[in-house]
Amino acid sequence: MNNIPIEYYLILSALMFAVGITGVLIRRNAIVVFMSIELMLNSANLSLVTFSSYLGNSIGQIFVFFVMTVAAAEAAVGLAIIIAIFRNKLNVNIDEINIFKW
Amino acid sequence: MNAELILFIVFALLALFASVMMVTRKNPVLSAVFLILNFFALAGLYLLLNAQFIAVVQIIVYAGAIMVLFLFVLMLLNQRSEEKILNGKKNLKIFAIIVSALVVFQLAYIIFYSKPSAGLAPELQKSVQAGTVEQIGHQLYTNYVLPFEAAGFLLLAATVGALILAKKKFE
Amino acid sequence: MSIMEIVVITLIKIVAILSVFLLSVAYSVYFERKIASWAQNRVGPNRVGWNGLLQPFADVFKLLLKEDIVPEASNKPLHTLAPFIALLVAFSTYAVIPFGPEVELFGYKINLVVADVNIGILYVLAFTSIAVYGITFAGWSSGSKYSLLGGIRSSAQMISYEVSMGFSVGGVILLAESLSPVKIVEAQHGWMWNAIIQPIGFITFLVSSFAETNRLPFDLPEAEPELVGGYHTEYSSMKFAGFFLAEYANMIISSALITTLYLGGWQNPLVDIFHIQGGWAVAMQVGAFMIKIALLLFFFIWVRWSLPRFRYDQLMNLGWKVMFPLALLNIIWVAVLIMVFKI
Amino acid sequence: MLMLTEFGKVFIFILLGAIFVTIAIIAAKLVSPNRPTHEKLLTYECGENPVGSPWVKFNIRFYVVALIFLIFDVEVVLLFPWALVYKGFGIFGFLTGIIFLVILGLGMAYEWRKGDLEWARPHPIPPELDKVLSKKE
Repeated sequence: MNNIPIEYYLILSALMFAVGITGVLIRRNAIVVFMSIELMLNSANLSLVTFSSYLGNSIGQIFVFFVMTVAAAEAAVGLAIIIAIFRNKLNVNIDEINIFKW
Repeated sequence: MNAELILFIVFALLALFASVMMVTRKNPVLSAVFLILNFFALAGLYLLLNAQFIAVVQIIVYAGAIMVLFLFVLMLLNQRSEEKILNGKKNLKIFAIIVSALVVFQLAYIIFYSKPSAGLAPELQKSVQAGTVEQIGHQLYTNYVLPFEAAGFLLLAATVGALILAKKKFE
Repeated sequence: MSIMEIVVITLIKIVAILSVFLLSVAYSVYFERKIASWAQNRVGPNRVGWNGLLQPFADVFKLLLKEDIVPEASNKPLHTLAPFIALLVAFSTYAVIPFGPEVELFGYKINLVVADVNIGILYVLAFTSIAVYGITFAGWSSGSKYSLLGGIRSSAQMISYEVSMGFSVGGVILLAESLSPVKIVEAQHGWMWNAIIQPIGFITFLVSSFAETNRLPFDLPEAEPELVGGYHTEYSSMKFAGFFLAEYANMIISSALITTLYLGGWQNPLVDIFHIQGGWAVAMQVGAFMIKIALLLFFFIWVRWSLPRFRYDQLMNLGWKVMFPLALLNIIWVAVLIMVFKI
Repeated sequence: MLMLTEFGKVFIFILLGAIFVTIAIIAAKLVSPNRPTHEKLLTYECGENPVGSPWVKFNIRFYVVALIFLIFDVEVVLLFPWALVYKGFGIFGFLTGIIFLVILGLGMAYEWRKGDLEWARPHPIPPELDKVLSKKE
């Protein structure tokens, strides 16, 4: 662990975060956008775990643990919303989901 | 070169490759497959960081449960592949790449400017200790009991909400 | 020990375990066929070698020489990846299961386990949760309706029973106070087997492992009358052999896991009763582990040839309405037991 | 260093397993014949030409099962640290765990009550002699 500078992990996390942003911006399929958001969450997790490990303090990892719980709840509700939208519009293209009310 | 650095490079490249592939695949199911690959590479990185518990939970929860749900929804909705990801809206694409490049630049600037490794004296023993399940369990049931029970409630609420939404029929 | 010696010993252990494991997978196919023929009053394979003992090798070579047909409608990379995942997952789980106590050989202290990981049980659960992908990808990538339906059914079945499996393992962890399989086995010395202390957990785990391995009475995914071959309808040659071997490998893994978690692993009560020491004790303990696995394997096969297949709604009801509450009950039971008796 | 080598052993084990599986699949590729024809490569559908898209829509219940699984799987993982340190916490640990299990049970009860755990049962209607006869007339 001492052989790898902490910057390496942080840069990797930043790069993954950027890829996630790109995905959110250029993709039109709501589920893929959602997956890109998961990717961004994971890159944040990576930097939390990195700090936790380099500081020798487990609080960062507990935080990641709760982030995962929240991510699971979010995925459950988010995908349910996508399914509900699909029922009405028969597609999940986010360009066409532009009204608030049916 | 030592084994640890080599493993780091392998996992880091794998994670980046998988995330780029995930964003650029036309077929959403393939995107999901690459996201799973990315989660595995991340689990490997967590192991390198001595965070054993988080590494295993990453695989059980993210790769083994959340992505299963994603795959099920993808198969259920059976979307046709997006015809044009990149040649559709040219301006949007340029905008997206500029934004993400800016983010990377900014983060890299912060990271190198603040020199996080200068003030750090990482101790292997402490870091291994921090990642064990025992340590996390102790922390969880002394300082974080309320968040723990709240997480239970959150999951309950998510179940109820998701079930209502998924079965709801808008007329 | 120097680092070089550790690496060499580990490599020897890994190669030995992999080869023994492969052989036992091959022969479990043979025993399945022999026991089936015994159950159905037939002779069974008896042509290749003495009493058909070389039959498994003949089968593998036959499959090796068959043409590999990949349908045009399939997604080719995923189609190849699926059996790879299935087989690899089945192998990798064995890395953390102990098959004997610590022994002294040629002056080295050797633990009879590939890796004494202190989160071994979680490692096993992680790999079980990945096993779903082999089947889901196989079903989706084949481009066939039977495969898709079989794959979806199978993965829904596996994930349903995975939850009760996890909760039953919770009871074991409560008692052993450790996630390492080595420690869990050591905690069950003498007759303190988990199967005796928490019989409910044992039963839920046993039933769940039947469902996880897709064995009858839970073999819905390949219910021939409705789904042809289920998720492996479009597989042939070595890729089919991959799924086929993975099923038997999973069966052996499940038996080993049940033995480790509930039946005392390599613990042999006779060793304590007669105060046997040294090499003989180790031999008896490793032997006890093998015999327990063999008995469980026989049980798996016996059930397959005795019980009819469940209907899908019965399977789901059993999983969610019977096994899951029972597993919850088990965890509470163990918690109360520890509270009251301070085990 | 100790832990790392244990995980290192597991890593080597997985690597060797992967190499073995790859060799098996590549060997099959080298040894087996490869003479594809159009008919051979058609999807199997009982001998007929395949009809429609292979990726059919399936029942939403499968999604509901995956959803419930996700929630409970996360709860199992939340319970593992509890189970591990349980003995050291006495009555406090017991209460914490029981409250969590009650919350979990509430979710379970909700799903049970709302019928999300039900799977479609077959309702076979056996033919009755009277009806068959009356139809004939």
